[in-house]
Amino acid sequence: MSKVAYYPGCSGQSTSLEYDRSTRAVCAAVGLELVDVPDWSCCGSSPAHTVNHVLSAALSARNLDLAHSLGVDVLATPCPSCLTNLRNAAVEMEDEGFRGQVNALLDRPYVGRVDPQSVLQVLVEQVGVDEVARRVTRPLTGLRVACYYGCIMNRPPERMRFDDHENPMAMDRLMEAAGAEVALFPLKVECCGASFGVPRGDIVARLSGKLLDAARGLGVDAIVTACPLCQMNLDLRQGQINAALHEHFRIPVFYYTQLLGLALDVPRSELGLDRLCVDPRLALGKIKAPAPVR
Amino acid sequence: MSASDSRELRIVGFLCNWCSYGGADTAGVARFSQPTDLRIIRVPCSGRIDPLFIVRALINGADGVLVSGCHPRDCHYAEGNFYARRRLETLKQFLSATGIDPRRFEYTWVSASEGQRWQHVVTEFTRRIHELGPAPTMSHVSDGAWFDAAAPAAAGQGCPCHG
Amino acid sequence: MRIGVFICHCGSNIAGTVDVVAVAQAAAKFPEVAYATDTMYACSEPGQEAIVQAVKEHQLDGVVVASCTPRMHEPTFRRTVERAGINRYFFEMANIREHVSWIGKNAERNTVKAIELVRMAVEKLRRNRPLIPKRFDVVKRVLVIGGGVAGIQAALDCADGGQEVVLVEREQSIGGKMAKLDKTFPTIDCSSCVLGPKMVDVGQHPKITLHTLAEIESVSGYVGNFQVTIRKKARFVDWSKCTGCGLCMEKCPSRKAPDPFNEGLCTAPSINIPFPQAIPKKAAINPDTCIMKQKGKCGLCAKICPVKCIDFDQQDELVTVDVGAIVVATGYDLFDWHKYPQYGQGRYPDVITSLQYERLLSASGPTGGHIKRPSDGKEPKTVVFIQCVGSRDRSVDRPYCSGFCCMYTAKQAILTKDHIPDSQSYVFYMDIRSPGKGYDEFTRRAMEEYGAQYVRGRVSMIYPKGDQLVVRGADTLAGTQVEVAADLVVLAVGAEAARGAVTLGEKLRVVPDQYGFFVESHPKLKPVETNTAGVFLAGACQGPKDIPASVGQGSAAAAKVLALLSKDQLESDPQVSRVTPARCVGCGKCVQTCPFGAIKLVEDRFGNPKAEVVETVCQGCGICTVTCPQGAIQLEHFTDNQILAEVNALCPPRIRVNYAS
Amino acid sequence: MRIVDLATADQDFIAEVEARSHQNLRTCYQCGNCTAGCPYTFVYDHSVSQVMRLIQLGQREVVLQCKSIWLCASCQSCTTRCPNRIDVAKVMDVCRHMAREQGYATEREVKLFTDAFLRSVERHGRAFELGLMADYVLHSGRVFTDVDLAPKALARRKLAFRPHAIVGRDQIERIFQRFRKGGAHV
Repeated sequence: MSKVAYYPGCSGQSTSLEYDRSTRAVCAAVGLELVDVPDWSCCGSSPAHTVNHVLSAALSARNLDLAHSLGVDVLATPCPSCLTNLRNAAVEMEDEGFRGQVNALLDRPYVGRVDPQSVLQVLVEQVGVDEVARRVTRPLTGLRVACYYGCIMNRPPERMRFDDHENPMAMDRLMEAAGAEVALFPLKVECCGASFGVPRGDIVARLSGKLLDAARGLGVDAIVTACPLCQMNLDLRQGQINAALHEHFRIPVFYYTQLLGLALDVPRSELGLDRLCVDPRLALGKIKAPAPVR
Repeated sequence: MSASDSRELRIVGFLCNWCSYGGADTAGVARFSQPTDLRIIRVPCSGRIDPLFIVRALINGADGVLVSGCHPRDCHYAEGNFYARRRLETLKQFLSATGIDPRRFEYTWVSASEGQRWQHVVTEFTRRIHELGPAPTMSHVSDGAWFDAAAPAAAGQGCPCHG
Repeated sequence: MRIGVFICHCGSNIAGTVDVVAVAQAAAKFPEVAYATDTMYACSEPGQEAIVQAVKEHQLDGVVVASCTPRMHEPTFRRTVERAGINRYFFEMANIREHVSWIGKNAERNTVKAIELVRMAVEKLRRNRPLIPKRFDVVKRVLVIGGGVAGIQAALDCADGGQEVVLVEREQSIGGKMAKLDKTFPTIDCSSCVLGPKMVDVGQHPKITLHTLAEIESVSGYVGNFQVTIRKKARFVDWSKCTGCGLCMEKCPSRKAPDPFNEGLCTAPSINIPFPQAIPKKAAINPDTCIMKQKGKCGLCAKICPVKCIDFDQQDELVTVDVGAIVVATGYDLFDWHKYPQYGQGRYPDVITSLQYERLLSASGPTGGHIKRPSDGKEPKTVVFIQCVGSRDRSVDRPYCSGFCCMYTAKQAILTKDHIPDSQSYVFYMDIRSPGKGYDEFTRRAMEEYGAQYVRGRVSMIYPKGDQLVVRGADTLAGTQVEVAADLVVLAVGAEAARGAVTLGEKLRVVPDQYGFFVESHPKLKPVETNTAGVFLAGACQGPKDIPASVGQGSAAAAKVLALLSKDQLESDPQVSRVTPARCVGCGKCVQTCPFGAIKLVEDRFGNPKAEVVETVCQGCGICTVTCPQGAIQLEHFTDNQILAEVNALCPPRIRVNYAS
Repeated sequence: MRIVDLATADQDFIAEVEARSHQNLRTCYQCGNCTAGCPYTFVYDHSVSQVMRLIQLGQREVVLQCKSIWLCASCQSCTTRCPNRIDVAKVMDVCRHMAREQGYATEREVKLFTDAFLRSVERHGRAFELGLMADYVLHSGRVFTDVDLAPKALARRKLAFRPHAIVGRDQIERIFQRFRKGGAHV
């Protein structure tokens, strides 16, 4: 059984609690052990790196150190935004001068030598799509989805070093393994509006609206995401988007771990499907042999 | 310390006519400025360079010796640089045994079109030699002992072309 | 010896940062220097004349010129001293321009360095020997590698000049890229109408031997005497019988493989003649797709062939020819645009290359000259052209400009309007490069007369929407992002070195640059020569070129070949290895190491084995000199003593402590 | 339209942006690929490629006062597709850092949200959404921000009512304190 450190990220405690829960459940179901980083703190997210790179790295450094103390090589996080901060910090602190500046902000000098990866990467590379497929007991036959990766899961490629940066396929392959029909979504890595939801809702309406429009054009039953911010923009704000654009989108937006959980027959209570804002029942009804409600 | 604002040191370069000498020309034509310490001796092929030339230069007080030829597989004479590589690699290993800092000798491959690369090679090697400083006077070692120690390399011992 | 030293100002090129007068004064004090002076332009007519005069006046028997690189003017000055009555190898050059004045700004240091380089040259010259070249016969035949338009031109010019030509082409027919084009810029001439007759001439010329489906296996020898082995690949058809009737093509049941001549836009039968104007017009079987070759049954073509020329057992054939000169005209290949994932990497069938578009435009192409898009055969009304795909882009390691894409894109935009009058073309470009005669007027016509909308900016991504493709780019002149929904997207893919160029270069000892294009001998003055005597370049193998430039180079290379082959004999370079028999112990190590087989063991009159150099075969690399444990074989003009003299000039020997011990 | 005097290019500004971003800005040849891919061009006052050009021209004030640098979401489209391998997103980041340090806040709401977020992290060690929203509303005066979402979010228990305070939150506080004291510039 593979073992990795696990960093849920702040949103996993609130807005995307269901992502955190379903991630844990899916990893357990496929034999991937997640060890929580003890007393982890916020990575600083976008606000920190837009203010200062040293501050941002310092906020990440504490977590990398804590993960390092667990004696693992990989630190997995479900959130691409956390991933970007942690990865940037880990890479940039290889530079001695930069590390010195970061250390000046920390209580103890940074020692962390862990490789931050997304849970998605760990699932695909350490567990493997075939292994996931092997464990699928309730395939999602009949469900047609579009996979949306968000802008920073794979970019820039030299930094993220995972999957194709223009047409990533990791989630597509997992969804196929889960038995879903996957439509090729051409805007897989287009930005949804990121963290401008609060200060500039108009931006999110336009950018996320474009994504919803493209998904609707493909005739999919649902969008599948791997990012708490993207999911929130597309799901929680779908009503706002409809109002702003005079549209009538009604596309449920799942976390890939929720659908994977269904296919792996994880108890529904762990998947938090009831926490989605756009009602997913119509989409789930498309599944030919629906999972029994527990 | 920058190489350009300190005292010039003595660096001898052995360059093959077809690639590296041409590369140095290309760098000149493009006006890629370089430290002035290096003096270039033109030979037809890096395979013409006898390790004894290098040892002689170092004994005579050169602070550094740089050899440059065509990239492997690009030799104008088909395989001269392969012979050169084997000989020079052997020489490198023997140099430290003679008391010469092997960092004072380097070999590299630069093609006739690689002016920028040549500039880089010269600049870096000159910087290295300036970091090492002037070569120490080797009066405590006898001249003959040097040649004795370097002889295996010069004779190409461990080198297939010498059987 | 009485040595004369001439320090060249080269205008201000050298004199600007080297005190040439001081260098001359210093040189005058060197051993055996009888005369030293500075001169404005040593290579000019008066400059050379001054050297000749000085030789006579001061009874000089050796000359040093300190000026530019010997790779440039060593032959010039050797002729000068010869005119003055000195053996041309009593001449040395000190490179105080490329290696001194052009790379260092400190005049004082430059001057010292120049003095030392002159000192080195003097010390070497003191140990020079007179050398007399040998003469050898020239094989009056030329090999042309590559049957594109450059190779065709070179072959025809050489043949018309009276020389025998062997033309080797990798593909089944000659014609190269040009044969695939519909029209040519800036005249909109029909490409095959211009090229076709030349191809026929090649096929019919009594002096030209054509080998297609053939590649160079090996090359040995030297200028005037190359031995070349050509691998003629098995074509499974006896071409001495095949009439090119094409019956076999019609009946072949295997026709699923993409047609390479049509750039994969359609399929081709396994036995095929690539296009109607093919030269030679003979059928060949693709063994990878032929059912008979793969599964051992079928043989329909053999049954139907009226002249019974199918031979499933045919093997590759090796042909050896002796030639005196070689013209390399291997052309270019297209950049693999799949390196741009943002353009779909092949996921969208209506994103095609410019060469595929040529085939769609061509009347002999898969659509009979009607523009139909690959996905559904519909006629596109909105066509977007994207330039610089694989050109001027460091991120894909193609920082160079491919040169001709701007022009062919303008041509394709014009032809699009001709074919589909109610169409609209958009051209995304970074800069328009149209410096040829009539070229800029041509691109202006595309915009002004044909209404092509030129947009200055790169395209960031292409994505499908409905049955169209959304092209998202920038218009940097308007300062913003632009989008256009296109029916068809044409990528102006750049040129890169032909596949296999590097391997061929190794065989020919022609060096490729870092992108695989062959390096010419001098970028200005020797554009078709290479550093290997007798091997010449023509066309895009040296760098991206359009048709007129390729044709021009084909003729230029032919002129060089004709000049070379006009001589019955050539002089061999006397800078070769020489054995001192008294020191040679006959160990044979030099024989083993010589890459050219130029050394053989002979017996002296006492029956002892001794090495002997075949002077016309020796290339003068000097590997043997280093190998010889006895110092018995020395490379003339680069002897151990000469090189050590240079070393000693730079690093004067120190007091020798205990040397005797 | 603003006339640019080329001779008064602020060379220090160019040098500072290059040093802090570790990018060679002279390699930008204005192909526009960054602008072509940028999802935010529609809200920018200067497109990304124009920002790059204005930096090349040493136009410190124009760049640091522009809205675009605040509206870049670091989505990496520009960086990923730049033919000259320039990390454009990092350049945008650096410009925003410099604008902040020099007291500019052309997109006030964006800055206030950022500040509120970081205050939340400084206080609790982790982001506390409800608290930071209250903070943002208080500072921005935009009292109706996202009130329409509250019923949905609350019904689905998406917002915690209490911060998840961590044991080591004083360590985080000290990071911020040292940062402010040192005013680290990178």
